[in-house]
Amino acid sequence: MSPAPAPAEPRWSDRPGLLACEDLVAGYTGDIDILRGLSVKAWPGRISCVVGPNGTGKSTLLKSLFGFLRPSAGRVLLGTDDITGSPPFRMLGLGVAYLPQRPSLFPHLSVEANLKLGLWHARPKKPVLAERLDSAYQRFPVIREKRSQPAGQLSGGQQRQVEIARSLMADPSVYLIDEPTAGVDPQTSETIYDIVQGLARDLSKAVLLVDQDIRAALAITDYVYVVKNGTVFSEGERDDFGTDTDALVARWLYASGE
Amino acid sequence: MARFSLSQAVQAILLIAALLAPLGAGTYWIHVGAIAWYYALLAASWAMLAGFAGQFSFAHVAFAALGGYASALGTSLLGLPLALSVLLAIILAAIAGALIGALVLRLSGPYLALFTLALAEIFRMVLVAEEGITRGMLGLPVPTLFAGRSDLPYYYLGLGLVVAAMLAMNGLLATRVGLFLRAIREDEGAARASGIDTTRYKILVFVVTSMIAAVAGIYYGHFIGILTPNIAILPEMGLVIAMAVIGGIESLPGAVIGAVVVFVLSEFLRAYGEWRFVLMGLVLILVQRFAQNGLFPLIERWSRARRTRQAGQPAGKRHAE
Amino acid sequence: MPSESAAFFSVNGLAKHFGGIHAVEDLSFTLQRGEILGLIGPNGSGKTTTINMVTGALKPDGGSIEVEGADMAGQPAHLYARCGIARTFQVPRLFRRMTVMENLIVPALSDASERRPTAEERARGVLAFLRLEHLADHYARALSGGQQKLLELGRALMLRPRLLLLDEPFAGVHPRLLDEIVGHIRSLNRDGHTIVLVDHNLDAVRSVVTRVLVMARGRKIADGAVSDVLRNADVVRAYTGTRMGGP
Amino acid sequence: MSYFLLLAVNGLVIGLIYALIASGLTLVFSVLKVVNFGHGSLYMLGGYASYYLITGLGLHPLLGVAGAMIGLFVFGVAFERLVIAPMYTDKVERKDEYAIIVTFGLTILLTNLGLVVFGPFAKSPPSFMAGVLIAGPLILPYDRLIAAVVAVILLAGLAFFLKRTTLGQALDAVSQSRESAAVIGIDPHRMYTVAFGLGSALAGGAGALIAPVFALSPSMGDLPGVQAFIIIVLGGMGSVGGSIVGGILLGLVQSLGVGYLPDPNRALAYTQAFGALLLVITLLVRPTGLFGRSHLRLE
Amino acid sequence: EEPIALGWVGPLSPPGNYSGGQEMQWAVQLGVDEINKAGGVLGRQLQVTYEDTKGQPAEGSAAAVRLITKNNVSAIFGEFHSSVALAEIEEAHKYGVPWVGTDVWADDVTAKQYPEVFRVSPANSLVYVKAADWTVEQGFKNVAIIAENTDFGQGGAKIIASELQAKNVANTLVTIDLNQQDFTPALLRLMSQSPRPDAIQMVIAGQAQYQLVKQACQLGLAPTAETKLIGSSGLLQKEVWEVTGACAKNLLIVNVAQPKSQWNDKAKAFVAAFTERYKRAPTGVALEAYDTLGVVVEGIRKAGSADRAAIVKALEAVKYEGANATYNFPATKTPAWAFHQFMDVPFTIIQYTAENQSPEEAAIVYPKNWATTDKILP
Ligand SMILES: Nc1ncnc2c1ncn2[C@@H]1O[C@H](COP(=O)(O)OP(=O)(O)OP(=O)(O)O)[C@@H](O)[C@H]1O
Ligand SMILES: Nc1ncnc2c1ncn2[C@@H]1O[C@H](COP(=O)(O)OP(=O)(O)OP(=O)(O)O)[C@@H](O)[C@H]1O
Ligand SMILES: [Mg+2]
Ligand SMILES: [Mg+2]
Repeated sequence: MSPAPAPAEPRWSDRPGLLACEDLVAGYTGDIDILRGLSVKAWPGRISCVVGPNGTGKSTLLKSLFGFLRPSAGRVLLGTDDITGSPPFRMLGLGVAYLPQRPSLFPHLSVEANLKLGLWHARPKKPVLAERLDSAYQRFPVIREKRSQPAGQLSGGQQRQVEIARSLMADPSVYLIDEPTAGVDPQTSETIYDIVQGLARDLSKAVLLVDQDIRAALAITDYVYVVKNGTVFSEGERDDFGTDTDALVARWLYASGE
Repeated sequence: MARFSLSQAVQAILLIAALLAPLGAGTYWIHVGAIAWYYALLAASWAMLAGFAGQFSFAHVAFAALGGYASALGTSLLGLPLALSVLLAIILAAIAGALIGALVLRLSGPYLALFTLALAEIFRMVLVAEEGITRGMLGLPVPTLFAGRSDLPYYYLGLGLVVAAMLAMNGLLATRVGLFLRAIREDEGAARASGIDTTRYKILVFVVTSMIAAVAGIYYGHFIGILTPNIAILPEMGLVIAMAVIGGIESLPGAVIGAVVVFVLSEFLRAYGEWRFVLMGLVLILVQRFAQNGLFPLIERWSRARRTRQAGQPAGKRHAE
Repeated sequence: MPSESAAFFSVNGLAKHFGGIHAVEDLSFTLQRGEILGLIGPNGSGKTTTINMVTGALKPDGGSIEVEGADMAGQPAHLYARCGIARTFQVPRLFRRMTVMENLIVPALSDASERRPTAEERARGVLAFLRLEHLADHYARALSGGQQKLLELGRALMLRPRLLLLDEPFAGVHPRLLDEIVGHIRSLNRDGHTIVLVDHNLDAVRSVVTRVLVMARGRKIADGAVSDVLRNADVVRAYTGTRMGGP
Repeated sequence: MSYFLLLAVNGLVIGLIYALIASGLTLVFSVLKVVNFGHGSLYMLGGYASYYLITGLGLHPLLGVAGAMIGLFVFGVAFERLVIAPMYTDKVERKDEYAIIVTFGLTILLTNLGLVVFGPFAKSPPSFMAGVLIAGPLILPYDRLIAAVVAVILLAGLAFFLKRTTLGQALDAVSQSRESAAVIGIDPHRMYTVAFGLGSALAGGAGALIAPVFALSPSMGDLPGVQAFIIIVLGGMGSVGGSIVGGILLGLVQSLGVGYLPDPNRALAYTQAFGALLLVITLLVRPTGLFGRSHLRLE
Repeated sequence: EEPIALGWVGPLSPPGNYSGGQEMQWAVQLGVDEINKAGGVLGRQLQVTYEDTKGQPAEGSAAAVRLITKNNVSAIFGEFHSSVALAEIEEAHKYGVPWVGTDVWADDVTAKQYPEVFRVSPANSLVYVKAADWTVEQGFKNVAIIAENTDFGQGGAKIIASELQAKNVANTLVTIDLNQQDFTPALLRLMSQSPRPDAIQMVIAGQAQYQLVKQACQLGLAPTAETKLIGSSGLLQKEVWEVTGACAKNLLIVNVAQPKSQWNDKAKAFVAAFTERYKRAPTGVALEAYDTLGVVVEGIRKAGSADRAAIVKALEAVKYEGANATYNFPATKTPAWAFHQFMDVPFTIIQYTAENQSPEEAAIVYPKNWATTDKILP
């Protein structure tokens, strides 16, 4: 696992990603492919962002990377080894965490129990658990006061916060994040984007971010994929597009809008 | 239309087959067929209740018992003319159905299922215990409808009832009611938010299906000539469910086919003596094990072809959603 | 622009408690016919609970809900829908094993006078606008996250609502489409529909509404013209934070 | 007074056995979401298993119970792996309904296989401990006492297992959301297997415990099967504590009902109805049973 | 020469009483093999088709129709549950097929007076009147009747109750569910009565009876000095000792078979053969079943053909000495149930006087002429 980003030579797109997929083809029914030969990479210490209109296959991409969908063609690589089609419940053990777009809490368990389950696979010792819990509460004060309530009784945004906190409990090397701030209030979104940025910058995690809040996402992204109809429509370094965010947002919007 | 249903053509062919079957079949198979219609009525109406409206009721065979006993007692105890007591029995079932429908309004899933099971058991025990009226396990004799030894009249009566019930239910489901029932099954809250008076339709579906179950029970009683509380035991309910599900819980004709196939199968297995029910159980298990989408992979595949044309086919695994 | 007509919808001292939690406390506001209100506040401030109450999904523990003078508090949800109060759910609650088209015509047909062909006609219109025509025959559960939110919105529109309550319609929607929805909401409003918009995307909210009501911990902390309210120090502290604060 | 005491104690003891059967059923239901029609026949199987272990291998009766539980666990695991698990593939729609057929088939299969293999005549293994405990007004056969005590131990163990162990937590997680469990690294299918195995073991244990108290017959599971359904809903789905309370309640209601209802004939004829009635009333007041989790959706 | 087709019906699986059914079927199989080995009937072999009727009337009528129309049987015999029998005789009557009942006690079976229907087993009115009279003779003052909630139980119990009423002996009637296994509360209730019942009469065919015996004895209720326990023939199966242990000692049992002392050679031979083949002693039910077959065969012999109508005629005139009794079927029409009903069914009341005793060794307390003792224990 290579540490923080090195000089821009050679181009990142040519460097091996920590998590990468090549020409991925996947779908939900036998005969319709949602992903039509998609290739993306996530590098340690960097944030790769996938944007595109609704229903192009962004979440499907993450599902197939995480093993919920078995690709009909193409490979998924973690480091050098091929993990194509390995079942989802193995992934966290392999060091890949996933924040789904749909709610994924256990509604009847208390918030705290939900958070603890984030470390279930590691069978943690009590102190470790306590320490992680504490940092989670540090980050999201709201859920501290709710920690003994069933997660299903939280508001939508509060639940999203719990989910994010839960996926931060473990210490994987790759994060797959789908719409982290949908339904989250502005202040908390800021926090969340800061956290995601921190994951890459300070902890040199590889992050693959799917987001519709393009403006906010671009602010922290290093590399961008524009997906359209299940293929990469265009990709490139965030910086290659200069500093004028509006201009490039416009460009991508144009690119990915129909 | 994402859920599958047999095409009109297929249904027509099956109906003709059913009409002509007695010509080929011997007396005995006609008798079997006549009983099969009883299960067909139950399975189909239960499929509507559980498959469409999502009301997974275990009280369905109890309604058959209610109908059968009510009409039999009407004639024997109150001395009413047959037609009248049949009518009263059906009305009684409708009222009871409405009542249960109202009672289970707040219940869902397993709670609804077991609530209805409990009611059914209570009713069965009343039939057993109040033998002063029902003659308990001695069985309540029911006058036969047709003179002569042939079962043909019953066969065609049963078939007629099945067809009528199918027309009635499919007719109802074809209207907006069918749509509302499925909406309620999917998400009651959202259905209400869409302006549907869920209470009304939940009660309605209980009433309709209960009436059909009652009709089945009445028919059965008159055919067999005697009713015992055992027609409402849990295994009977399980059998009906198995029939409906094998046939495709969301297809009424499918349920009818399921009923006929399962019942006729169990008759075939008679030949195996003590092993009969062992094999029966084995078959049920193996069917699910190997023909995983029910007895009619053909229908399934055919419907999948339609569905995938619409790409509505869900990703099987829930977590792929 | 709020019309001059008398209060069309008014809520008084509305309250909802879950055990010890005061989800909503003494909330009052009125809506003129044709008004469009932004309802904002931090996570857990009581927005969804409020919507649940004013659409009959939740029984209020106190307070009144008056529609054209008639108190509807405690009425079943379908009556609200019948009298033209439609809502969307924050997390889509679609009829998952029904097709997209069926999802849309259900609310339409709940009006006995509506015929199926006309309903489907309208539905196609809505689908076209939401860019979902090609999915008309899909199971709703086969839609992407964003598409589900769109369908949720479409279903509410099919009720021909007089009052439309949108719970975070923009979350997870592509910016391009978002702009169009904003445009559509404006045009609905122009046609006299009264609208309550809940969302955390302040730029979007700002671009639609003239008036915002801010909630925090179940209480109303501000209510007024967008520009003033968003400058309000409490609001900045409680909600908007620094980055998105200010006009 | 002593009359009441006798009735109550008897009800309590029987109730605990009920609770044991029910806890297995509720486990299977809450994790697999399958209404297990076969549970009663697994209970029957457990009874015979211990019978043959004791009479055949000459094991101590209590060891027979343990053996039966192990045997049934293995059976449950094998059955789940071979028959139920394959249905949880992407190809199959409406798995839960289909699984019902499988369990229904299972119960027909086992009951009638039992008839063929074990024969139709009653069997009864030797007592855990012959004789009757007579303490003051109390009359309690030792077999029942022992059965109840063991049941309590097993139930306590189960409760601990579900609440305190990682495997238990995983089961609870899967019972609430199959997909979310996978996200945090829990293999749902393994949990199905574990749950079904445990459920079978508990049913078998109950059958083995009851064997010396009553007698074995191929259809002995029919009634307890229904009772168990009533109990798990009475107590509230997926709550072991619930099934314990539910079981005891049922036992008490039946015992006292029979003991005190005015018309002795009806009192006995309606024994089974009391539980059902109790359930109906409970659900009308509390739609999710006594300790059931009220329905929460993610929102 | 093709074999003669006969049909046997009876419960072999739940919810029927399969243990009784099984014993009946075994007895018939034994008889059939004997007859066939001896060259069959009218020089033709017997071929019996066995139908499991599960104690479900629908199964019964289906089975009957199947036997009649597919297997083309000359006669149907057997059955254990009156409710099922009532469904079967409808079909038998429709098709004019002789039907001979083995162990169906409800009066209605013969009361319908169908010419095709004959009954080897006693009718409830026949036996339980005697049983009741005996209890009266014994001077019991306060009898509790526990009946299973089936045709057999409720039928029998009613008759006893009314008979006791007539002789104004106090009695309580309670009905039990056969699937149930714990009767402690009910027994406690009887115990709490004052005065305690001095006799408990069980009218139960199923195995529930074992539980009653065991639990009554564990509670110290019965059989004891102050309370006698009287059961039905199910208790003759050897399992009674395995299930109830010592509790069955001093148990009184109403038996519809002759005492060993009265056995003819047929009976001795049958008991020997049955025990030898099935590793268990036959009970009254088995003897009845064996004789039912005998009766049918005798009918065929007399008729000189396998023709259904002919057999019916022949049976009306038949006088056949079986293992258990010498059978004939009078056409007397009053009381209604007496029609085609074998009247002098052997009927004894025995008492186990030692543990693990077999019914043959048990003491006979009724009737006088067969009694081996005049006082009942303890
Ligand atoms: N469970 C499913 N079964 C069948 N088809 C599905 C399923 N989920 C998604 N699809 C289809 O796959 C396509 C891509 O879905 P996906 O969720 O990947 O879109 P997305 O890019 O995440 O969109 P959004 O930004 O709205 O989340 C959609 O058109 C949808 O119709
Ligand atoms: N069923 C419930 N049981 C207990 N507490 C609840 C329940 N539903 C909501 N709450 C609480 O009520 C408060 C308000 O919730 P609500 O969903 O209205 O917030 P919201 O404003 O919609 O937040 P968000 O912006 O995250 O959607 C929250 O603190 C939540 O925890
Ligand atoms: Mg998505
Ligand atoms: Mg909300």
